[in-house]
Amino acid sequence: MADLRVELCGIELDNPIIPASGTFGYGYEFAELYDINILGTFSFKGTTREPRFGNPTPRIAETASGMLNAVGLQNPGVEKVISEELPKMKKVFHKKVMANVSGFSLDDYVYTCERLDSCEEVGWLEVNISCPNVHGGGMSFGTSSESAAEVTRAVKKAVKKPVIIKLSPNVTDIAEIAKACEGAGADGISLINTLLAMRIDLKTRKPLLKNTTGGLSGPAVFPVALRMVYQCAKAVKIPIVGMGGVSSAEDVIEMALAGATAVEIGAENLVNPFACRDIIEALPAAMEKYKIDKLSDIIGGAI
Amino acid sequence: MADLRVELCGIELDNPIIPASGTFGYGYEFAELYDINILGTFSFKGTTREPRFGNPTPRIAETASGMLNAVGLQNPGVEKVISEELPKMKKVFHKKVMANVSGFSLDDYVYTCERLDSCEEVGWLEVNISCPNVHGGGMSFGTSSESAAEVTRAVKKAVKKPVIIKLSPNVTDIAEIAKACEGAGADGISLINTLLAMRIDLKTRKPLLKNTTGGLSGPAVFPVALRMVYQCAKAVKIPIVGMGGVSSAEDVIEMALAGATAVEIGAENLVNPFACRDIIEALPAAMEKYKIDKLSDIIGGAI
Amino acid sequence: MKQGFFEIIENLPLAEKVYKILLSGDCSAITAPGQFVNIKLDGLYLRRPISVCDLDGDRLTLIYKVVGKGTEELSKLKSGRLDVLSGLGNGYDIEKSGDSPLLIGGGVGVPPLYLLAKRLVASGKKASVILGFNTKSEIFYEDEFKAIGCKTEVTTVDGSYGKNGFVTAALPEEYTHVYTCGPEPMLRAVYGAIKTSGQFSFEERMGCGFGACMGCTCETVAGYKRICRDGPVLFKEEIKWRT
Amino acid sequence: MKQGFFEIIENLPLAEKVYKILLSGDCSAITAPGQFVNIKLDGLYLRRPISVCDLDGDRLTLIYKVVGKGTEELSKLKSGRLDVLSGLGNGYDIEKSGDSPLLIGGGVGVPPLYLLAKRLVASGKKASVILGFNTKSEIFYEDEFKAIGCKTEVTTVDGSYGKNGFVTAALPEEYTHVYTCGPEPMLRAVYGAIKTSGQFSFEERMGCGFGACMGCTCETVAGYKRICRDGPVLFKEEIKWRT
Repeated sequence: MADLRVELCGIELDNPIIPASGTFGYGYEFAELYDINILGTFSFKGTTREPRFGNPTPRIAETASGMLNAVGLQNPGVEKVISEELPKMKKVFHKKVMANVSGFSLDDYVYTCERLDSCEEVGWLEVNISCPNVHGGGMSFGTSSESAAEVTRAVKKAVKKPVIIKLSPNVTDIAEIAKACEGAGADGISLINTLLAMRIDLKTRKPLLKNTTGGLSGPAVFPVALRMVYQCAKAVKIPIVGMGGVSSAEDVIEMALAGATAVEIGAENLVNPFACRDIIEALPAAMEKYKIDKLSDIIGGAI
Repeated sequence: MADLRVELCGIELDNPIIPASGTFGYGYEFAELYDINILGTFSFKGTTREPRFGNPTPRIAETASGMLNAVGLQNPGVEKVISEELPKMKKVFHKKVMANVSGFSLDDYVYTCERLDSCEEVGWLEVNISCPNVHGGGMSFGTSSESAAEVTRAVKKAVKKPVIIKLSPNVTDIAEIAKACEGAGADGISLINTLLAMRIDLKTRKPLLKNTTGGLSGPAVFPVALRMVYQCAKAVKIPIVGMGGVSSAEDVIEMALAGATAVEIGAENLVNPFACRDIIEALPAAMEKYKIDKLSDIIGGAI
Repeated sequence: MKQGFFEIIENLPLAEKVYKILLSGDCSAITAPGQFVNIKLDGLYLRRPISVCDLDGDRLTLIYKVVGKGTEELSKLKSGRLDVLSGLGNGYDIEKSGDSPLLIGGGVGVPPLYLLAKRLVASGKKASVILGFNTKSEIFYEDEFKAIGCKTEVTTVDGSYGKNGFVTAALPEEYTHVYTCGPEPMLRAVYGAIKTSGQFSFEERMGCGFGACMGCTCETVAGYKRICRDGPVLFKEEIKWRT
Repeated sequence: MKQGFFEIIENLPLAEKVYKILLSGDCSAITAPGQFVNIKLDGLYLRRPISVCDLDGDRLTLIYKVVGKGTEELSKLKSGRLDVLSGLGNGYDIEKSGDSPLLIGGGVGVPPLYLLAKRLVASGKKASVILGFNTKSEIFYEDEFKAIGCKTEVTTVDGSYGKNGFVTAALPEEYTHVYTCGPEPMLRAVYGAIKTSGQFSFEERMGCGFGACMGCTCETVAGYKRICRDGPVLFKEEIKWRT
């Protein structure tokens, strides 16, 4: 019987499948469809210090084998997340959850992480320094090794829970940034966030997204994500959560071979709400086909 | 009747369609299929100072809505290109052609550009500082503004023909590099080259490409290419040749709206050898649908 | 919400660029008129949301206009199965109708009103209908609404059929509640013209269609709402028009 | 080379994971045995190259093994049309055969030898054939080769049928020229074992299949060659094995 268990920053996951932040809300909608406790864990909607509406609509556009989004971190703010969303979430999900955090200043990151660090249902803090859809913040922290390390150091000083830094692919050398985060004390890194992209409406001759640009995700980006996971896995020793266009059990195995300890599923949840369940169910057969007994045995196997 | 003419660095093109370097050889194979003189022009196989075999095979892999290649600049070297290929090419193509040049040192670039600058059938020099598939050269020149400007300056000093710098998308800020090239005297820029990516073979647990990584092209990258063309068009005044996953007349119009004066077609030529002919034939109807009389009127229209 | 496969029984042109597709499958998740389904099409990444026009046992009728790649692909399918997410959105609340509700539809906003009208008539309400189109060639379902006993008025912007002008030109004297669906400019006009309470169905580009991605959120008096899940129907009092 | 659409007449399993598809279309671009076609499949970006097994007027027979997504998709198609680039590659030169050529095929390297055998027999040559497979369940076309009058010997690696061992275990005493197609290890073995001249058909991952992308280039004694256009068939003297 195939062994899907992996260990992510000291916490064992029943399997490596983690719905990615922003594609799974707080889990309720999916809990109506299947028991989400079959998941390794999930990363809930990105949380900021203050409530945010996010960007004006349209926020979504389609591309070949992918989609653009420019939601812009819509969320009720950390206090409401803790007082309203987490208690509701606890009713449908009984494992440790991953708290995804964004900010517009060092203080923001530290404050929001501290608040969520105090929630016992939170297992990991995924610090998003790579959101391409907000201005004066988000990605700007993730595009230089210095600022990435700075955020990491500040957050690490403030919290006890493992800190996973979510990296931007919109950089010249992602491995260098991964190393900077590791050096600053990160317990893990997750990548890739979306690729900055756009579409133009031929009828209006204006960008399709009100925000002009958005983040590309979906199978289209998988080979770029895989390359970056591979490069980072060669550069750092801390665990890597791989994501970017993963849509099948085979993709999960490919990510693991590239160096991913766990794998986040993003856009695919929006197209097939059962994607994570289907992938978890398909993994044992896929592992058998490729003669893999323990998934943890092949992490980084292609390096 | 729709007017497809555009002017690229002082030379008028009957239409903006340009097969991209490395997907059209020297034109012979396609000349057997249709009269390639219907093209705006085409950019022939990347030329280096010395002959190159390129990378070992496998050099090709498939991805969702795209492909990876790691050919590695196979070519017979500039002297053979001038003595053997160009004369043969002249028999099937009677317009000015775009000479694509790669190098591993400033000297390489200058020497090869000088040699091709002396060929009267060459209309433009497309200087590739962004090939992701060669080591110690290629892309490394295209990932910093300084080295990009340095190559541009050196080549410009040595040649009379318009110089178009082909930029890498594997950077944090492509607009900054575009500006550096403009400042150094570039007559135009072309983008995007391929996105660095990879695939892993689940059976062998090794990278599918012998070169480990390769360049991603095809419709998958179109929204990233469009965003970068848009960003560069806002940053520079010199003409931009847009490319990256263009596969239809609508894509060409979208690229033009983003700021592309001309459009290169790459991977699509490999899947549909008639792609460029089909797009040229489809453009008038598409333009009429979107109420465009002169294509040159809408360049940068979405900015 | 349910995910399932629906058989295509027929898929025929109904008016200019407008098609009617009849499907057969498990419709049990569809609980109210004004809800929509989200359809996966080969070669396209995102699903395509289409509002429910009619429902009869396992028979589901959708009417859609060819406006892009997705609807164009859909219009070519004459048989086979479709991967469908059904029972999406809140739908119209028929309890609020009063005795003589007024239904106002514009263009492809007309279809969801048909199932609503049937339900209202079935519950003994005197439903009257205004159908607005740009021109005669685009008109559909006038007879269907009349056949179920609704007083039905058609307006065309170019005056080529029925009353000349916008739907608001055909507002009757008396009605108890308004149900409407159509392009935003029409909704705004209706909002300004009606004297009663009402329910407005909105359109927005969606990612998932079931509330996960926050791709279609709008601001309302009652806070942020996801058009796909908290909508597409909003009560008149909730609406906050974007400026 | 020609691009055109071919009708699927039938597409049936032939052996373990091996299918035979019969197509109808314009085959005029196919000028030699050993050439291949390149097929576009929905949802897959690159075309899939498959060697020509047989040709009869407008009827084209291909035999392929399900090894990945593309061939798996192809095996599911039972009707409809395929976008095909035909007449790709150089093919075998039958002029060089001599009076008693030897044809050696391994696994899915067998199909291109069938049309070659027919052509050789038609031109009065005494062609004998060695077909190598891993095991009995994978064997196909033994009878077909016999039916056209070729002395045909089958070898299996596990000895479950025919001669036990590799194709080289079945080499006859006398032959004038060798034509072979199969996995590279087999080609290397044949290269080392034969006493005459020969033509070897190679496989490589291709981008375009018609010589534009340089994706499948290999080094030969005669310089760089594109397997898709200058090959897939190389003469024994040209071959430079990669170390």
